[in-house]
Amino acid sequence: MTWTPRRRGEIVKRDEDDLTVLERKLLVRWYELTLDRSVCIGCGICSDNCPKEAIEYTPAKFDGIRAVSRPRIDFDPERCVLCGECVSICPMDALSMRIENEKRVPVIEANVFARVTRKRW
Amino acid sequence: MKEMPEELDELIQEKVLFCYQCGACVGSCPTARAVPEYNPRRIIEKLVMGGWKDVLSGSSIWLCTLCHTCLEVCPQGVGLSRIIIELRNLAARNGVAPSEFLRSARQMASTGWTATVSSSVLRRRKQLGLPDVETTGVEEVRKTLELTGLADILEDKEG
Amino acid sequence: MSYAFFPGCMIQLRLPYMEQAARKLLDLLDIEVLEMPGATCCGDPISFQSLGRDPWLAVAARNLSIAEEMGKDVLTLCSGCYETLKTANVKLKEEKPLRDYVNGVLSKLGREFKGTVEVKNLLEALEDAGEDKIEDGVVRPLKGLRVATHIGCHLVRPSDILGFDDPIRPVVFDRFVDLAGAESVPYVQKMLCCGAGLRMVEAKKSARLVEMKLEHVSEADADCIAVLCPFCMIQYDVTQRTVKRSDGGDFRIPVLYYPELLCLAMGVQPEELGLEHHRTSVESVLKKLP
Amino acid sequence: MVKMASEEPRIGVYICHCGLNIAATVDCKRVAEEAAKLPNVAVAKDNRYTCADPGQELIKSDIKEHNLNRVVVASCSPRMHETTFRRCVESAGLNPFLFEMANIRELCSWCHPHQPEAATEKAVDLVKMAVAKARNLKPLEVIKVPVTPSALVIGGGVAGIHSALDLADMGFKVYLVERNPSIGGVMAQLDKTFPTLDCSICILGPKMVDVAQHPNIEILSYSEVKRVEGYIGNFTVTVAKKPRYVVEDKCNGCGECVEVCPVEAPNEFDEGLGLRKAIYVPFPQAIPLKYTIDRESCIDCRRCIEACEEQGRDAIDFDMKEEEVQLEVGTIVVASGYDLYDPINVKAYGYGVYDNVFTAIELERMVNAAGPTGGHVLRFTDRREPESVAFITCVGSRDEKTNIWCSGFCCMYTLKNAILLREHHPDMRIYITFMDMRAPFKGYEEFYRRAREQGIIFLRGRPTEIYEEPKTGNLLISMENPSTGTPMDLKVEMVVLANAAVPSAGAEDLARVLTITRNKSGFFMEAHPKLRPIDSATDGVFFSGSSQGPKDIPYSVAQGSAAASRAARIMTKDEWEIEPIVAFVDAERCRNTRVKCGICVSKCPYGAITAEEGEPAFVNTAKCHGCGTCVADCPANAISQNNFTDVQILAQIDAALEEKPEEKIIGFLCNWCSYGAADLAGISRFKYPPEIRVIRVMCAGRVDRDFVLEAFRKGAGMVMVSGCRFGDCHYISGNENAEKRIKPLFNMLPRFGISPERLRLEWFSAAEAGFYVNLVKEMKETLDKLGVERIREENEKARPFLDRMLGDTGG
Repeated sequence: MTWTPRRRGEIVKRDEDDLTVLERKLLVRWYELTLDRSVCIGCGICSDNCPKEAIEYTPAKFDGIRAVSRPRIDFDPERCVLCGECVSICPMDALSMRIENEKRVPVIEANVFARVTRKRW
Repeated sequence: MKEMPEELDELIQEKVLFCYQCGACVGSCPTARAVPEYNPRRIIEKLVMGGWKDVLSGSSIWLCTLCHTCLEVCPQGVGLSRIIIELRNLAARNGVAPSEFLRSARQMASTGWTATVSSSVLRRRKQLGLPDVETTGVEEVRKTLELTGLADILEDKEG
Repeated sequence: MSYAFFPGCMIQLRLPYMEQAARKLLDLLDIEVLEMPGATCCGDPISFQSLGRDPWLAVAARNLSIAEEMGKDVLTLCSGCYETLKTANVKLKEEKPLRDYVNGVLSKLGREFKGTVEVKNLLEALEDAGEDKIEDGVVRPLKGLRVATHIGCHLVRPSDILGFDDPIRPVVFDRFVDLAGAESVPYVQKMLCCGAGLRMVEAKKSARLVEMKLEHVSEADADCIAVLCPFCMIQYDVTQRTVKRSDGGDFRIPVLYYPELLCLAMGVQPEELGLEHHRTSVESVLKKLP
Repeated sequence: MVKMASEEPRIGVYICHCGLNIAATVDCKRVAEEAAKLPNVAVAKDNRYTCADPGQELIKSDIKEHNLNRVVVASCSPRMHETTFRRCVESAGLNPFLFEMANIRELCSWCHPHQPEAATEKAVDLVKMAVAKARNLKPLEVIKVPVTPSALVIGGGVAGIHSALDLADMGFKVYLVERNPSIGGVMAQLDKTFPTLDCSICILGPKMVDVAQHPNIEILSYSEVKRVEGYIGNFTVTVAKKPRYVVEDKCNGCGECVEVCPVEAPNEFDEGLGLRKAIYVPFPQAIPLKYTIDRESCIDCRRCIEACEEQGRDAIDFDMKEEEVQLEVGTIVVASGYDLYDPINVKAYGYGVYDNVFTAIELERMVNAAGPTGGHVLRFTDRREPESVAFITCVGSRDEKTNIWCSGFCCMYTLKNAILLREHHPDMRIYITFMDMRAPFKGYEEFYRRAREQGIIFLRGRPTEIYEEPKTGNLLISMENPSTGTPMDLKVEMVVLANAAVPSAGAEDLARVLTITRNKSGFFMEAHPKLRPIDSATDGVFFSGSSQGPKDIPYSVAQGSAAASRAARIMTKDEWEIEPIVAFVDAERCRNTRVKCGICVSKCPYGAITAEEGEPAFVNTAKCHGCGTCVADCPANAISQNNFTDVQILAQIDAALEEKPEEKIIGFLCNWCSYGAADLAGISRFKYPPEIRVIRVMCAGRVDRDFVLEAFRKGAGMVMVSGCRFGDCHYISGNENAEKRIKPLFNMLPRFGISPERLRLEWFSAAEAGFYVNLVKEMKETLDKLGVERIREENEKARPFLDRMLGDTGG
């Protein structure tokens, strides 16, 4: 561990094997947004629909017709607000969110959806 | 030493007198952890109270490991570890220095190294394929010590 | 990149296996090291500086003048040498009266301190070589190895002179340990001095500091201690046995020189490093290697 | 004005005995006789007390009888009685600025009691100098500016609230600008207040409501001051209102929008320990109770719009833009408060890495029943109430590596927090580490005793560092054990840091906008630390609360009211008078009409000068403070300062050096510091060599290089230029400009053949009489060492150079 001070409420990203976790710990509430890379197929729908543009999408790289790398998504912890939009629309269930260790998704609970949808194509 | 050396007086005026006696230097002092009688704050306190002779002739200043933690944490910039070095320099010039320190310096004067050379290590170096340790600088080091007056300190003690 | 190489007498004459590992690592990273003809002991920041600051600076300046003649920055391995040479370099560059005095002495030897080179420690040299390069070279990440880093006082303090990393909560060493795929673990009294400076006059009490350190390290479930300085190495590797003998506890915590760890991660075979010369066995670490 | 100037001067000179204060040393009769011989002197008299009624009557009747048009009084310091005599001559129908004083008491009789002859000689010289200046005096008119009876208060904390309420109650219109969505400041965040343990929001809340309901107060929340133009009585202020995306007039604070908002964000008001929604009010008692949308967190779902519409309102507007408003005010009260030092910088204590290390303000939020934990103090790592807590004081305070000042109130709030914890947790082990416990005001020491009574453990010392036990989250505080003198690792379950109070982040910008100064720490600098603690260096701008230095609540409230009364003092008048010692430009001479110059613009510390391209420079007299820096630096001699013109000062120099110049020291002393020190030396009866002849200027910035050279040309033995210490200049930076200008002379003089040690450039405060005395002694020693012969030779050699350089410095 290197010495990395954090602000209260700051969202922290960490990688654990196949999992990428965004974590926000407050004294009163803990949030966890998890991406399971072994499940993610890299469709990028989450990236297109993220209202905060907090998910970066890297398309697959090809050498001719052979894919040399898989498509990939990654989080920007400075932009994410943990609304759960991405979780609600992930077709593969590769994303999950826990609040206080309970499976919960804020946008589903509030029954709202972000207005902004960007198209990659 | 009857009169306080000028350097020490200057040091007290410019640094020592600022000490808050907060003990931040003690909290993480490695020597104080190992040697309960040793208290760096009290060295400063003694200097403030005029006890410089005791400090210079005593053994406590020679216990500091010079880890410089006190220097970094002092809120008043007293710079305790640097003061210790100055005090040691003054004491050494007045013929007070532990034999271990002098031995190490003499070792350097005679071989150019502070570490002792042992044949077994030289052999091991060969085994590992490391280059020979050359010692062509000894003469120059000896001269440096003479020119800077350190040789006198080393000799005094021997005589 | 090439440097004037200053392993220091403690490593050269007491712990050659450290020199061996360092040379291996530098070689792997294409960092060329050149011998310094006529180099001696740096000046020793403890015993020598204590007896006379001016002679100490003069001896250091003499060593620096050799590197200046070579036109190369100095690469030190031992943290003591780093403090001495860097202090002399900074002070003599900054303070003209001091430089005039020292050059007065050096002129009698036909030498001069010009202030034309820099003094670097091993981590600085690695930083300059590029962390990408190291990352690429790590073929056998030390995954799962819990490392308690001990940076060593003279690498980071006094910070106003050395200016390398934070003097109270440094980060660079831990970052490099993580870079080797290992995990640098937090532990209590991480910055506690190894006590080498006390060893000369109070060997027994200095061993008490070693014992304290080992207690905290084992409390943190670390697999080994990583060091950068030969004095810390002697304290933790050799004195650990003294501690054991005097009923202070039997810790058996391996102590590794960082280049040894990184070499292992870069695929160097343990046999090539002379690891058997450690007084405290490093077997448990080797067993954990992937 | 023209008529008076063209008249031949007829000067009356009055030498005061001041009882025996002057007469015991100085032969006043002789001084009067000598004065009578001077050209243009119509009458010269000595009397016992010139400042007493008979003395003043004599002057008045002489003015009529002898048709005097200038008056010189040689008595005490002008800092003492200048105003008295000005009023006296005015009542006799003379313009008050046709009066000049010679200080023969503080600067002469009191300092040279053992050298009566030399003192008399010096008094003659001082009178001669005053007469020379008087001969060149011009009548001046006091400048009057109109006053707008409204005030701007910057900052809505407890200090700003009190300034605003007091001013509004006095009938003035007040604009209260607050950067945050609600007024209330730090006090609104606190749980209880020391030493009475009143609930903080319970006593502040009603005051906030008063502000909201006061007909004379207009709150501009979520707004910042961008620009300030104008001068005392007539400021034009531009305020930027940040978009809160909620129309204030339409929002009634019902809070339906919050219910539907899906996004939670850390609540700043709770220091990031608790949560708020993306649409929020910071706390329930917020004033104004209007919602704000944090667009950083908002996901644009717009459910709030629907919810608001359902309530029959239409308050939410996502297209809102930043808006600028202009305010016309007569005075400004700065109550911008303070920030808390970021404890992450104090790495040794581990804040930000060790989760159970908290700051005091975080603890305040925790112990507050309305706070994120409902009043429970919880560890971060396991949300358990700690069994032991250590409070550490002076975090980032009294430390030369961070901030050297004492933040003043941390000892007290630490005591308060410890007592609050003790009340809720009788079994908790509570420690307070301290370097010095500072509890100096009413009821504070008693409060400290109360903490001791309650079994709180006080450990004297500064912790070196803190380590966290990785497995338990417990904290080990390394510090000296005060009882044994050995290091200890004090194990506690929670640490609370009292982090320093530092200047607020916006202080630098605000200082620039208002042209006010800050001290080395960055807090705003008052006009005088003792006697004008509320006034800024800019007339019409006042300080309230912690923006001027850390203050607790009672002190902030007192200062808030004080600032209101200082501001009202101006606004109760229709017009405000300004001293006419200002600078003015001779449009004919100004270079700016021909080439781009603007040196004066860059030198003016108050932004009082403008120089449009092709136009002569123009001094806004209402903004000018009369330091004279621009005058001295003008390359074309186009600027002059009323009552301190080149002609007047050169006349003083020449008069002083008429006889035996090489034995004399000419001293240019600034009115505020060095002249003050010279006065103090007199009052303290310090003795020093009488060779010095002092010329008073308002600021060292006024001292032209030519003045020094002219003194040497006229044969002076030594010259001193002095002013306030750096950072203390009463004109912000006049002394720095003086240094830039005078310092090169040390290299220049040797080239003319003049020893550089004959010039001294020194900075000292009005309190440093000893410094001044030693300086004069040193200069006298130098003078003696060089010897009259050598000085004469040097001057002889330099004269051709100086003649050529100075040419016709007639002003």
